[in-house]
Amino acid sequence: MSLDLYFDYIIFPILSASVALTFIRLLKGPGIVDRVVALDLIITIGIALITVYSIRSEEPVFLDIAMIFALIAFLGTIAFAFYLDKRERK
Amino acid sequence: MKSTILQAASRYLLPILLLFSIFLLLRGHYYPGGGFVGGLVASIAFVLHSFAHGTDNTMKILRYKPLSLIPAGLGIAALSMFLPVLFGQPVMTGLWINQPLPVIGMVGTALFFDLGVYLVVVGVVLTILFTISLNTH
Amino acid sequence: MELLLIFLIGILYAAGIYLMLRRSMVRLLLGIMLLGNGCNLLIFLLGNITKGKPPVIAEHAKTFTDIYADPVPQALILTAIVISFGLTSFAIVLLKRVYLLVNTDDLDGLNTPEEEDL
Amino acid sequence: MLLTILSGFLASILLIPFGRYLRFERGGFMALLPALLFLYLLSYIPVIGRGEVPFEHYEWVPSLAVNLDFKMDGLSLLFSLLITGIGTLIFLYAGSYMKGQAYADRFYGFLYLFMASMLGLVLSDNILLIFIFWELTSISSFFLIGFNNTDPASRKSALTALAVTGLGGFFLLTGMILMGNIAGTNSISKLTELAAAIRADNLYPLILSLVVAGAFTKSAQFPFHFWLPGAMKAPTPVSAYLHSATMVKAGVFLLARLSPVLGDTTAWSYTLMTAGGVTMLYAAVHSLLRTDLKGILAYSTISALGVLTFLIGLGTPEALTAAVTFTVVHALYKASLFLTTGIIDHETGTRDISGLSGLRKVLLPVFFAGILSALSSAGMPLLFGFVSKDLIYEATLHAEGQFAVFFTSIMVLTNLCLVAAGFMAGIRPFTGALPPEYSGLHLPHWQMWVPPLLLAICGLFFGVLPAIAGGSIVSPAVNAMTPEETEVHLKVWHGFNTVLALSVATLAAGTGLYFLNKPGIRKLRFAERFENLSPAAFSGRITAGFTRFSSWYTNIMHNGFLRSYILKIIIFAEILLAWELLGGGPVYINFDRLSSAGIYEIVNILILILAVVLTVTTSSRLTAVVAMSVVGYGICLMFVYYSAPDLAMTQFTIDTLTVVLFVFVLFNLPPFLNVANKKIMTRDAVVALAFGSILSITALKALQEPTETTVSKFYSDFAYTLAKGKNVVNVILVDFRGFDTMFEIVVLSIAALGVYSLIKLKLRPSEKE
Amino acid sequence: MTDNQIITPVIVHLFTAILQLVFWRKTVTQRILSITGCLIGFALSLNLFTKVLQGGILTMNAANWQPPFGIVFVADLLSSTLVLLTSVSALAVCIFSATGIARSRMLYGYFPIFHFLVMGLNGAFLTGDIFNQYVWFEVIIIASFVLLTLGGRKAQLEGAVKYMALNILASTFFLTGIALLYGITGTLNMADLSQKVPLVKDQSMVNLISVFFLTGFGIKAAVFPLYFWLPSSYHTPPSAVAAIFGGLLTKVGLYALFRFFTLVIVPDNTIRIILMGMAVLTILTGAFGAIIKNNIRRLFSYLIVCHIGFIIGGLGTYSKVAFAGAIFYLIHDIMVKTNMFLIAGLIRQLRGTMDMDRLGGLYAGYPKISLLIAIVLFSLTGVPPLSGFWPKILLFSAAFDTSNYAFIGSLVLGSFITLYVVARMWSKVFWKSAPEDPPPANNFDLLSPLKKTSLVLPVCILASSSLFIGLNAEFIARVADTISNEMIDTTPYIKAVLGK
Amino acid sequence: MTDILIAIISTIGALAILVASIGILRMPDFYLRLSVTVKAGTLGTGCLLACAAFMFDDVSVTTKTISIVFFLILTNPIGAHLIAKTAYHTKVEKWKGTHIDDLESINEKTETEAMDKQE
Amino acid sequence: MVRNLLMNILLSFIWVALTGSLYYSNFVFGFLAGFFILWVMNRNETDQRYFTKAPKTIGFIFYFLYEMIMANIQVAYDLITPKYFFKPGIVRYPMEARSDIEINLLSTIISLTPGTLIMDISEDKKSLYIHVMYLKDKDTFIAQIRNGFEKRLLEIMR
Ligand code: NA
Ligand code: NA
Repeated sequence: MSLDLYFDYIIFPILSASVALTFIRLLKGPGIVDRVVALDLIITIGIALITVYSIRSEEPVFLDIAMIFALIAFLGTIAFAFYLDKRERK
Repeated sequence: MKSTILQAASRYLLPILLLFSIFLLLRGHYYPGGGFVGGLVASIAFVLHSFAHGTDNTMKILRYKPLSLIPAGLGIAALSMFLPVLFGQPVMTGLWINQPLPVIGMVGTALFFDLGVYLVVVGVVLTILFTISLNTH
Repeated sequence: MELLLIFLIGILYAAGIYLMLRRSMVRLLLGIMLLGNGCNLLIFLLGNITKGKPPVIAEHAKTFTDIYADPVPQALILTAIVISFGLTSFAIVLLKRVYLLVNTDDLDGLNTPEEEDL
Repeated sequence: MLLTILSGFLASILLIPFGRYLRFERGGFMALLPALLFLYLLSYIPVIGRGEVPFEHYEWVPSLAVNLDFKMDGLSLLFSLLITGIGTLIFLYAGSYMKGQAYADRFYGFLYLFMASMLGLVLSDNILLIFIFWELTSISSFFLIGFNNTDPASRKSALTALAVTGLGGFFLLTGMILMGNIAGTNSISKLTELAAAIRADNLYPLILSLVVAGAFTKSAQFPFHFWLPGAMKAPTPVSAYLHSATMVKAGVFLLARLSPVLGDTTAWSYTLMTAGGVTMLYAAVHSLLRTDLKGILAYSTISALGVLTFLIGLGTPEALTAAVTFTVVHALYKASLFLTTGIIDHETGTRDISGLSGLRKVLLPVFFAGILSALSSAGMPLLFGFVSKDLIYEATLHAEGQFAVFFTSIMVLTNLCLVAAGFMAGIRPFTGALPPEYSGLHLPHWQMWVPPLLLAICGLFFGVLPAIAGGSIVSPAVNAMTPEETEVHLKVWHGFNTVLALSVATLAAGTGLYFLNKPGIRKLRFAERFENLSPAAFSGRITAGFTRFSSWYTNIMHNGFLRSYILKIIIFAEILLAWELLGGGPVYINFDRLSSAGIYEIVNILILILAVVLTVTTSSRLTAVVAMSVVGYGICLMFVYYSAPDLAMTQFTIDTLTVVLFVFVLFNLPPFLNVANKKIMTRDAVVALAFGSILSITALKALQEPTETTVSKFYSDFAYTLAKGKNVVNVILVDFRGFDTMFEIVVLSIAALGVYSLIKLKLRPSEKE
Repeated sequence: MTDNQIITPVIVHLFTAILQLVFWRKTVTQRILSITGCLIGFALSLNLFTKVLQGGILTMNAANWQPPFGIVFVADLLSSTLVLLTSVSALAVCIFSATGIARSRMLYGYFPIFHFLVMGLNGAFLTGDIFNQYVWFEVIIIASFVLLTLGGRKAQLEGAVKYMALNILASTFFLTGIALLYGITGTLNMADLSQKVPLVKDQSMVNLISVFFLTGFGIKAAVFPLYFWLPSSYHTPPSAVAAIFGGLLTKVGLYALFRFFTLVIVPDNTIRIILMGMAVLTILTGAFGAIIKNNIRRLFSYLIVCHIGFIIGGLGTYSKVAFAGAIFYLIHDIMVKTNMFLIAGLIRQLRGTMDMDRLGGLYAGYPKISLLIAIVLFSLTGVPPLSGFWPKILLFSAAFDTSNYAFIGSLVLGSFITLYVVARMWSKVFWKSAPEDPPPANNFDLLSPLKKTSLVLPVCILASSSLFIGLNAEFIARVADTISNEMIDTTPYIKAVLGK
Repeated sequence: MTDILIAIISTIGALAILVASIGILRMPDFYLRLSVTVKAGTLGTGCLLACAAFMFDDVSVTTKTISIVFFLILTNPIGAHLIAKTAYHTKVEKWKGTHIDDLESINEKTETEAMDKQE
Repeated sequence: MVRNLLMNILLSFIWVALTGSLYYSNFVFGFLAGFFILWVMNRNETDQRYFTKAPKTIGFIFYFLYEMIMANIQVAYDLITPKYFFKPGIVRYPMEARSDIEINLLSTIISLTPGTLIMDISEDKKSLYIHVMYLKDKDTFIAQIRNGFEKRLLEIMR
């Protein structure tokens, strides 16, 4: 079994399943914080997916995207935290 | 909302993000990146800082109003667009310095144009976000 | 894959329009954003999608040696994304201002009777 | 001829804005211009008499076949003499009448404008040029009727007059253009040559009805007559000039002018005669019911116009001769009567005949003018009116077969009323005992009483010597209307015949009617009882109904609800798209052109779809924002999978920033509005899904089209070699299509400025605009 | 052949705006810059217009890339005429703004955004690339949003929300159309599209695409049943802004419709019939609306809608004469509609309201201004020989040629109602005596002569343009005729752009 | 040899991510979910990035992967911390099994202080 | 210390330049070689921190990775099995770390280990509030952190 097939039939499905599971949490909630955390995890898994995709298509260029993800994804989380905190204080 | 951790983190995230944005700007012609993304990342750097330290403090770092970046950026972009006319070329024609510079590579009007884009994007995003946050909190 | 994308695009348009038909201003905005996304994907799809071959010329090459994705739709979408960002941000702030004036999220509250004209 | 017309326009253009720097007490000198023009036009009499038709041609808008073509034939001469001749007297009269009035200068300006337009109208040899002047007369009339603009009734009348004549004008324009299109020329002379072809055209009935509608509105034919009595709100010189002697005759003129082109068909005759017949009788009866002098005159004018229309419709050379003669006659006596009425009004302050009597004792010359005119209108022998009445009866009696009696009898009936009406206006105020309150009246300035007297004397002069008018004016005018040469001999005495008998009978019966008819408030009431059925009331109801409908329609369409607008737009697009889709044949899918899907793509798309659904259905705003971000990030991953790293980066950063923005803005917003109405939601869902489906099918169809890659190949080939970049997307953005980028950052900048101003700018209360 | 002067009317406004941003909050400098910029813009566009009139179509290949690869700017007679008219309107409006716009608005970027808007309009007229046209449209939209909301009064914001939502919807339709068009032809250059569209295998696809453009442009042009944003918003912003909106915004949509449906896609019968139906209903809708409105600007808004129907009818008739008529009307309409809103602003300055019931006595109080306004009103109603009259001849002729009686009927009705409502307005605003309790007037009489001039001069400029159009109808008719030739036969355009 | 290494590391990474996603779905309260997900996610992604570094065997790629991991380590905990803090402040419920809460007393104290000040 | 680090990096670049191959293994080899040379050169200097801390840092990274993986496995096991074994709690942890950078690093590291999560920092920046998943005993936990992560970290930092 070559590495390509391994990625295609093992790694990708696992990651996809993970995104799907995480998304279920996002759908279910119950609180907004749960959704935010689910979103954060989805982005993290997204980074993983991009990495694997980059390996699979032998294009290191995609890692640049992962880099941006890694650097600024948490800004959304911070924004939500900021918002919830503000709302609480009101 | 005060968080020591965030404050401390933003202190080193700000330069990292800014450096990263310049990196994106300069390499845009060769790899994914460019003025837009560069500008967006740079503005995110300041937004992050403002989350941690409050917008007023971020404005102090910036020294100039972000609004003033807009004419600066537009001016640079417009001039690099217009420069070729002085050489009898149609507007927007690329003019290049013959020898590549180290690190940056080929330097031409395209790069200045991208720089203009970068500045405008920073100016715009910060103007929008800071105006809102300064006037509603 | 294209079929799935087409389906998604249809959903995005439908959802965008459905939200725009609601009374809430926030939903109106969300609808606009969904429509924008749908439109971008449509451009993308119709530019013929290519997997894993970004339109970036290799390190030592002068032109493409392999197949590559069509760069034109990408450039168009980039422009469209940035433009809709500008519009959206303005719209979001407009929404806020409107709220401050009429104190409701209800678009139906935006009908000042004619007598109150300027 | 051009100069003749332009002089008036020039005078008006100078007077209207700058007149007030020209300080004068009496405007009598204003009559100088029309007088000069009159004298100049007189010089054409011998020319026309020789059978020449002077013609002038100046290019104006040749592309639209509108040129300054002027033709002086008998008809034009007749009318232009009336316009300038009566105009001279009117200006003289107005000079005194308007003395001391504010804005008298402007008044003269509009009057000049009118005169010049009228001259242009009668001299034009181009149907569109005629229309141009036609409209100008409407406009100047509007300003003149509304001259006393602080009076609501005056304004209302002006508006009604403009509305009716304006509507007619548009019909006329349409008819003219259609006629010009069919014939391929706008020149009346050429149209006359092509008359047969025009009458044979399928569209002839349409042309006829449009032109006639225009003419009828202007000439106040039933049922469009109702604006004319209202127009009497204008200062009396205007009533005399526009609404009796000249402008209202423009319609008659037009019919006369076009009768060689459109006339001589049954449709033409029936239309004109029916309208004319109804009008003359209806208005004549009405004139007897009025107590207001001007009202009487207005209705008798309408009736006279009906007579003219009727005669033109009759169309025989005799009828046309009668029409031309009657035009002159009517102009003379009606203008005179209006002017005497004006003097009475000016001196006594009332026009109600029930309160007026014995004025001959104080206003003797005016009395002479009045009685002469009234008698002329009655057809008293030795006055010009007699000649015309003879001609009219002759014409009706000679009508084809069984109609002769019928036509003659309605004509007699009409005339009989008109006799009485003429006496009421011209004689009654002067006879009887003078009420004491009027005993101190003085004769006004000569500029006021000389003109009516002069007009009346003219009637006497032509009545005694009709051949002068007949040879010099009437004959050429009649000949301009008929294809064959017609001999016209106006005579005082035709011998004893049916016509004479009828004339005498009319006069006698009319006089009797005059003595029997005591107009008073009771009769007026009686007339008003039928007001509901009158065209005026009818048009009022139409207007009201129209306004109600407009209001209903506008509020239905533009109801203030954004979602209803969007719904309408989407449904519109959907119907069109569905129509085109159905017309385009079946959609097939070429699976060879499609690519396979990996598990990660499928999962991604599924999540995207679910996220979209969540965005739509969630009742929490924040959840919607989160779901929206999932959509954005999901699309971002699609961009990664399909080789668009730049897009992925941009989409991601922008999505994140949008979240930040939303969060900045959202937190003090009111709760998410959740108004659930199942029915509406279902409807909207159906509409939205239909649109989505149509779009999907369209996209699918588009995918089947083979891809053309010349452009993108060019970019890829030359990105490095010519534009020195390797990231082709970026090269496109900053070089190949740099213009897009340049102005998209402008969009961003404007958005930022907009946000800045939206938040910070607070207008001060004093700042209105 | 590539010629930089095509783009100068765009560039001059770009640089003016940037300079004004540099002089942010310096209102005097901004005013001077604005008027200077508009004057230069006028000179440049006049120059462009004469060049094109004499020498035919000019093109400029941006960045020196051969079309269809780069973005090309094309000045044919249609676009250069519209650019010229835009410059005239812009000049008038910017002079008016110098006094007519509140200082606070100037402090927050009124002038730069105004120039961006004008730049966008010029760009939209000149570009030969369909996606680039999208960008210009967005520049126009966002600039108009900002101008519409500038000041943030309640009515303004209410109008802006509707304006925004519907215009963004329009952009979405437009962009969707572009996507589909690129998908089937692989090009964005309009001349190139013109050649490639007929080669598309599935022509039903072309028809479908034309619906998207029809809807998108139709919304922008405010035709029935897509016009709703216009009467929702035009009565809300300051009059100077409304003037540029009223004169030019919908015209850009009309321009796009004309350009698209003559050059890029020749519409099939369905689309033509639809266009015709839209035209008729647009006229009626506008007319019905105008009849019931009592506020001057609301009235004008509906009149705009009504007259858009005239122009669209010209497109729907799809003949050379009809095109000429529509273009002539367009030329007239830009001048007049801009002026109408300036007049509304002037009335507002004089009397502090635009409600006809609360107005009155202007004829007595300001006779000269009233007469000046009368000229404009008569031009609007098409009283001959003023500018609105001439195009109607062409439109009627064209409609008769195609036996289109519905169009003729609606033209008559529309013209009549225009005449009626304008006369009624004249009667109410100018003739009627001022009401007993007049609203607090703006102190026009207290303004300095310079300021008074800056309010009246623009109306004069535009009124004389109208007079020029009316009295030199031959010249305009020739221009319109040449333009309609360009529309019927697009080969010169294609040759100029693609060189083949 | 490298292939096997890559296979192992990538499996670890993928499994870690799976753990994270199962965690976020199964954990009974918000804090526990957060606790699991951020770290497992980071670990998994880190492993996969390491795979990429091995795979491409290129300095530029390696530096890139290292910096990505670095950024992840830098940013993820901050996000987690902030959202946890907010959740606590906004009184997101804790699982019933949470037996010690040192923060609760502190918060109560500050709240009463604030109330005192107001009075 | 920084001088040594920079020197070391410089040496590795020189190595890369000399060999002309830009693969990371080459760079790592250059770095190790440089480290060795520097260590040899600096044996007589007083400031030896660089040479002790560098290996310690690497050791710390491995320790951290080990902890992380172990903790992950523990959580994973817990998740896969139907029954939950955890006993969560929020603990106040008095830090020894003082400077911002130390606090940050410590909190980052604690956050990254499954089972622990920083909830808050006290106003005086002296204690951390940590959410712990498997909190059998508070003091044991505190000691564990103190002797584990914090001690190692401070060794490197100070
Ligand atoms: Na880029
Ligand atoms: Na360039």
